[in-house]
Amino acid sequence: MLDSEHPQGTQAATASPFLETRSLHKHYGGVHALKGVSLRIERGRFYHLLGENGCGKSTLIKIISGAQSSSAGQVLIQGRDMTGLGPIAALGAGIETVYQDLSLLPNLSVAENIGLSEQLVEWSGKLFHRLDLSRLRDSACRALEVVGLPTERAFLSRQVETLPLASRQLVAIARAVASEAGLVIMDEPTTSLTRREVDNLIRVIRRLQSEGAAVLFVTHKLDEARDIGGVGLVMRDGELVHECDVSKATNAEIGYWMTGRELQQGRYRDMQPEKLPPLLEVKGLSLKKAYEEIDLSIAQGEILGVTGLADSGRNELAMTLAGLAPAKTGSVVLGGNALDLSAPDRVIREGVAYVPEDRLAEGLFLEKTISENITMSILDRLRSGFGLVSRSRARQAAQNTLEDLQIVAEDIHAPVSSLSGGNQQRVLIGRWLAAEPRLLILHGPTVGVDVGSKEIIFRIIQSQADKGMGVLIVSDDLPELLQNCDKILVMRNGRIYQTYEAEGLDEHTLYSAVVGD
Amino acid sequence: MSSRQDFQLLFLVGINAAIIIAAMTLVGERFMTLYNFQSMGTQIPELGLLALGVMLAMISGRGGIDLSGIALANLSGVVAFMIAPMIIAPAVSPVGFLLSFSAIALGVGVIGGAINGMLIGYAGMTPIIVTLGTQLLFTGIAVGVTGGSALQLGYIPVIDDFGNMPLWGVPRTFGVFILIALALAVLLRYTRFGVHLFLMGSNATAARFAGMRVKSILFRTYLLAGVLASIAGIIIAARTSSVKWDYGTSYVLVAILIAVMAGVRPEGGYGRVTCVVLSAIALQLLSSFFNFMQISNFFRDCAWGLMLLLFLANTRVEWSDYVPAILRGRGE
Amino acid sequence: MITIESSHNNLDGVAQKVLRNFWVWSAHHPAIFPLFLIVVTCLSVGAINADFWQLSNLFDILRASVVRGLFALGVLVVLASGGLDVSFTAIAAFVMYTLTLFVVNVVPDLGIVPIFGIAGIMGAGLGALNGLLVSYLRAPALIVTIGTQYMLRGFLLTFIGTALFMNIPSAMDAFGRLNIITATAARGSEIGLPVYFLILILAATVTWWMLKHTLIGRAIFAVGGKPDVAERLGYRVKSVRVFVFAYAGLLAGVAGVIHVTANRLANPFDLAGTELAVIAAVVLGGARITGGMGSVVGTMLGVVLITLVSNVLILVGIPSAWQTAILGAFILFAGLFFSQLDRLAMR
Amino acid sequence: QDDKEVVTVVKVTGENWFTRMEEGVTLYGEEHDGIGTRQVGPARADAAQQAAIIEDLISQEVDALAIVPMDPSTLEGVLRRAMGRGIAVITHEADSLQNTQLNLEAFDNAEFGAHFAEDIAECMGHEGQWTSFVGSLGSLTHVQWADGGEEYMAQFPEMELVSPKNESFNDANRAYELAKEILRAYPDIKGFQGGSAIDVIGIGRAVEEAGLEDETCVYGLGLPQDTSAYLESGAVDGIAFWDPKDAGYVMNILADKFLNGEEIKTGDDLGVSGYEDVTVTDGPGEGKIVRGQAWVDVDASNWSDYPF
Ligand SMILES: Nc1ncnc2c1ncn2[C@@H]1O[C@H](COP(=O)(O)OP(=O)(O)OP(=O)(O)O)[C@@H](O)[C@H]1O
Ligand SMILES: Nc1ncnc2c1ncn2[C@@H]1O[C@H](COP(=O)(O)OP(=O)(O)OP(=O)(O)O)[C@@H](O)[C@H]1O
Ligand SMILES: [Mg+2]
Ligand SMILES: [Mg+2]
Repeated sequence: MLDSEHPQGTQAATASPFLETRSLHKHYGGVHALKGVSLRIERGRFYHLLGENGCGKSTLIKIISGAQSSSAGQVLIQGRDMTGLGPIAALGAGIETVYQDLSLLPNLSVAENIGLSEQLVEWSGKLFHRLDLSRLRDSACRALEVVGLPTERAFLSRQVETLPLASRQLVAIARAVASEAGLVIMDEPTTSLTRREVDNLIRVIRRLQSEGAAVLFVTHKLDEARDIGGVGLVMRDGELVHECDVSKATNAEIGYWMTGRELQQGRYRDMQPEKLPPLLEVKGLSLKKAYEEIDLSIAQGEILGVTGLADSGRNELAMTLAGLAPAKTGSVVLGGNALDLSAPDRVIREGVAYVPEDRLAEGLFLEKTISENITMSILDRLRSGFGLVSRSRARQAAQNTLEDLQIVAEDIHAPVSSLSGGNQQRVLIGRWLAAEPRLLILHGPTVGVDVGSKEIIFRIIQSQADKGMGVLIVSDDLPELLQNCDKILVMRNGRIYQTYEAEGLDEHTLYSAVVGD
Repeated sequence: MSSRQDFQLLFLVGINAAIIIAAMTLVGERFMTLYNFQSMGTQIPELGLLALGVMLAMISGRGGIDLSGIALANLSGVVAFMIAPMIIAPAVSPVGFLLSFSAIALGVGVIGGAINGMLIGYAGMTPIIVTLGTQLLFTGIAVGVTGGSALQLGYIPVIDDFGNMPLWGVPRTFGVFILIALALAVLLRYTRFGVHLFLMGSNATAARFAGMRVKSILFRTYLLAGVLASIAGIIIAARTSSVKWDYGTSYVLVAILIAVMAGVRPEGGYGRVTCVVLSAIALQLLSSFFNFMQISNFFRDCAWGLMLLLFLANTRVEWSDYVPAILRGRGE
Repeated sequence: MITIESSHNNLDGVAQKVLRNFWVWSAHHPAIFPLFLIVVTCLSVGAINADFWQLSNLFDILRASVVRGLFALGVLVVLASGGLDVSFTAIAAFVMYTLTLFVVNVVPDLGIVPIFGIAGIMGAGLGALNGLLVSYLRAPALIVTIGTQYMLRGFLLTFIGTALFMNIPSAMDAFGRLNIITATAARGSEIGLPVYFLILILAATVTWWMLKHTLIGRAIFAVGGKPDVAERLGYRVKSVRVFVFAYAGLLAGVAGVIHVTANRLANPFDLAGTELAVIAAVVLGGARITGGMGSVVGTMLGVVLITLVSNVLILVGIPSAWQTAILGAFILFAGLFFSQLDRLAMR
Repeated sequence: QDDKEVVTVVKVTGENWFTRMEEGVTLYGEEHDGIGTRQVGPARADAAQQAAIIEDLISQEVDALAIVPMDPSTLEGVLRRAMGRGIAVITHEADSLQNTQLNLEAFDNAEFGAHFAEDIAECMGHEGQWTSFVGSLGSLTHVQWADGGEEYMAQFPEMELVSPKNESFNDANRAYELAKEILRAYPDIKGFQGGSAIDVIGIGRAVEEAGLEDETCVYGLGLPQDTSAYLESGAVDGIAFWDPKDAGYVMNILADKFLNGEEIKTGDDLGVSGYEDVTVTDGPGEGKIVRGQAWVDVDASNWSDYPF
């Protein structure tokens, strides 16, 4: 952990950095997302914030840009204490942010999304000040030009919600670069961009930098970071653990700092099972604008991994198999019978369970109790007299899951929001294991989960597979796939690009297949 | 969060007790007569049923609300009144008439609730706009078919007894209300539909991902609210021996007030039948208390509005944070 | 083995494409909806009863639209910011009655301009109270404003007065009788378009200008679109909320005074229960009840449509008893239309 | 022994009409020992609220109720229970009500309607189009007046009734808009019969704006002060009303007499003008209907004699 008294790393402590944070802490209910982060950011430099999913990167950024308040600690901008002053103050102090969720206003036009904040800050307090349309257009044009988007009127006045995702991302970036900011923060800005767009973006960033702005870049793409160069700030579990020159560090080193262990650990998957009866057969599955002609099969007791970039179609494929995004064409057979993918409840009834990626929004009922979250999938089995759900059986079932999955909780009637991320994830997995599915689809099963929990989750997955359950893991965490799967599919641009046997595969080969160098 | 709910229950019991004590000291024994309690008991069901409907809508989330309850109640009464005599004349068999009247009213409730449910569940419209529209539509149809006048049932002893007379000391309609509330409580607590409804109200996306048939649950929720409204319509008809399109125009607010006072969260996911029943009782006690105290009825409107805001504020404050740790059941 | 063919993705036919383009186009021009209904209503009523096509009739519809139109503009602004207001009639009644009593008893010679000024200030104050409550109680605006509606009306009737009041101040009386132009009706009688109609025009223009061309206007839509994002981007969400409710209150106060001058009496029981028709007008005009969308032109067309419907039934011989049902059907129809529009436009 | 408690329940508190009635109610209590009188009513015109108030009054064991029902039919059950508990029930403007002991009518409703019709017919020269207004179709008396007027007009073949029984919902603005529509739909119309006390105000305004003061004949129920401006301008030609103060007073007389076991017979003099020679007939139920001849005609010449 870094703290202000003992600055480490490559940069010397100048008198007053552009931005400084002092032991920031943040709690979300039961989650301790930041555990005392102290860092300094100088003008004209480039920073990469690196770290595993859920280690607190986005949280740190939100606090710096005033979108969230910290639980403890300070934020200083050019020596002034700006802690908890809110987004307007941060904007005024020259901090521009591209959030991970883009933070665009869907019902406003492109031009307004880019240029409005600037005028709002300038005329803050003067409600009826005229909106300077020509200036709005000018600054929007300038910004759009920089990121390489069209600048004609029709595009400027388009509603943002009608744009494709990649353009939206560029609009969000354009907004940040439009102003003469002292610090531009970008939270994973390249996830849905093509290589050309990324190159273009890097050019933009270099220009910003040469004009004296600091840039803080959050990314999982280490190669990209190395291309750009600059200071690497590595976070682990809510702490800043290392600072380095990013172009000199190897993937393995960074991986070690990020996880605190050697990347390639032993596989959890002990033996390749002998030929087992097939469970799932997918043929020629296509969904417009997502993926095409997907063929895959999973045998009973087999663990299949699917990976690829965020826009590779892997997410949509997972959703389709869960009944959440019906495919246009293709056939899916489960255990010899056609599987009706038109609605989630049908898929579930056939014995397919889906653990979604976004635990908080899509998976859990946060305010509800652990017991309710777990037993909701098996209410039919908990019925007793008069067909009513038996509370005692529900309690028993929840208690069993709690023990089986080693969930640490006060009791089964505590709200799920009071649990830590890893325990929350285990509640979610426990819900679907309780339903005893034939096929378990795990989408990012360990996103934002700490190392200890990860291990437990992996063991659970293995033991279920050993009992004959088919498992499909969709993830961008390559070590996780390498450690757990029998086979790994790499998707690229909506198609299956490669199929690997996981045994003996090394991460670099897999990584190049994913990013397509 | 269950401690929060227990607190709400305790709070409502406390309010009821406080009003009764205030009435005992300020009004005296005239308030504490069996007759007065029976009289209050006959007045609770119609509002209580509508409040239960509002509660269901609110639990289901997505800004759920049912503004069409009393309109549907009146429409049920009106339609049943116009059709029932064609099936069995009240003079031939009063009981048969009451039964066919109720059956038709329930049918109208089912249809009305289904319209709300289809538009909200399957067409994906916002509950406010739907129930606003159906409120006008139901009222409008009731005005249209009656030409605006009241329809009189006349004095039919069976119906009047049902509406107004106690059985073993308890007003029959109140008994019906309690039975329905019990059934609803069981439905919400011990069936798949109920459990899923609460979960869906707290996170609709997660509900869809978990394979709940969100549209169908929404549909059934508003259908149920419609049925509750039509039962209220039957009770109103029995109690007043007549049906009219504009009966109880003030009930829209009062039903919402009862629900909010019962701790039902307008954002969805929370609500308890017991609390709604207690809250309806408290409001009736207070209302009668005001009448006994000869407090202006305009002031009562003012007080209702103020109370609505106060109880909204109350749900925003986590009171248990201010209760010393020792007094809390469980330590942290 | 089955092949999954989902039907709604097959928009291949040319006709379907045209239809789709039409939907997308109308999603951007929601005012087309009330305009269409107005044209249909006018044509059918005109065909049944030719008396409909009179200048005096147009004047009547415009005149009857003024108070509702002012209310509707307020509701539009609140809806655009993602809220909902049902307390404006109570604010209007409160302002018109207290102010009339005040002027008559204290300053009987007060001119009409200061009267409107005071009405606006009173209304804005009461509206701002709504805004503060909505912000701080973090509760649905509908429920909060139901509460304030009852509170205000109850307060008015308990503590201020209940009596119908005929002797309104002379300035108000005179103002209500001023006409811009008059037309001669069939029987030689004069039908005028009152001056207070200009206030609606003015308010609509100001609201249009504000929503389109000022920072606060765009901020209102931003907050209505996604409040949490707007907050993060530096919009003062709370101030915007308070502002929109205050603005709606201001318009309600002015509308209240116009109601008195037009009726030449102040009745504290008036206006109650007309909220739904106003909200209906705004929704018919294409504003989304979920916020972030709506236009002044659409709203004004919606108001004209509602006024038309409630005023022409006698001309075509439909009993006025059916008016409420027609209004309800219109709301449902509009809500359905716009929600399907949203679905299609969003793909 | 406590005072006897007689409570008058009106349709809605605060309207000028019932404010005037309250004067009579209070006066009776002040003038008579051994009896306490007061008036209550719901805050809005809602039959449910009126019923709830009566329920609570029954629980309070008052001695007598004097009720002006919002909607008579909705009160049948409540009133039966009131009588069952020994409470005297007196009503007003509800001659269809079964569960009442005495119902007071200021006059015969059909006659009252015919009286307006007579004025209108006279003023129109017994020919032309005319129309009638009601507060709402649920207001029994308003409907009876409209019917009474129609019946009277039947004797003049040249009189044509158009768009009968327009509902103003007791809202002057609504009445005004309805009147405008009618003027447009029937440009030759000459006669208007108002129902609710507020109707003539709305009709008067429409007539005045159309500049038709001299060509139309507007008669109806109204209160002198409220209507004075239109009476002066000639937009409203005449109004009639019964004094709500007297009605309130007489209801309490009836309640007092009933409690004392005194019987009311045709020809009795109740000591209030208009009720000096009442007619008593059987009502639809057990109770009796007491009628006076208590209407007062008012026009431009004499409105200022009345202070309300
Ligand atoms: N609003 C919230 N409520 C509760 N917990 C939250 C919330 N936001 C984040 N967390 C938790 O805080 C931790 C840090 O989250 P954060 O979003 O900062 O991670 P991250 O490093 O940005 O991850 P990623 O690489 O996936 O974006 C995670 O455990 C997450 O689950
Ligand atoms: N489409 C279906 N086909 C066959 N069985 C079904 C279907 N839907 C539900 N079931 C079963 O019927 C029983 C009763 O279903 P019910 O209607 O109560 O479910 P539900 O409440 O709609 O479920 P959810 O809340 O998940 O939508 C359950 O055992 C359920 O598994
Ligand atoms: Mg993040
Ligand atoms: Mg005249």
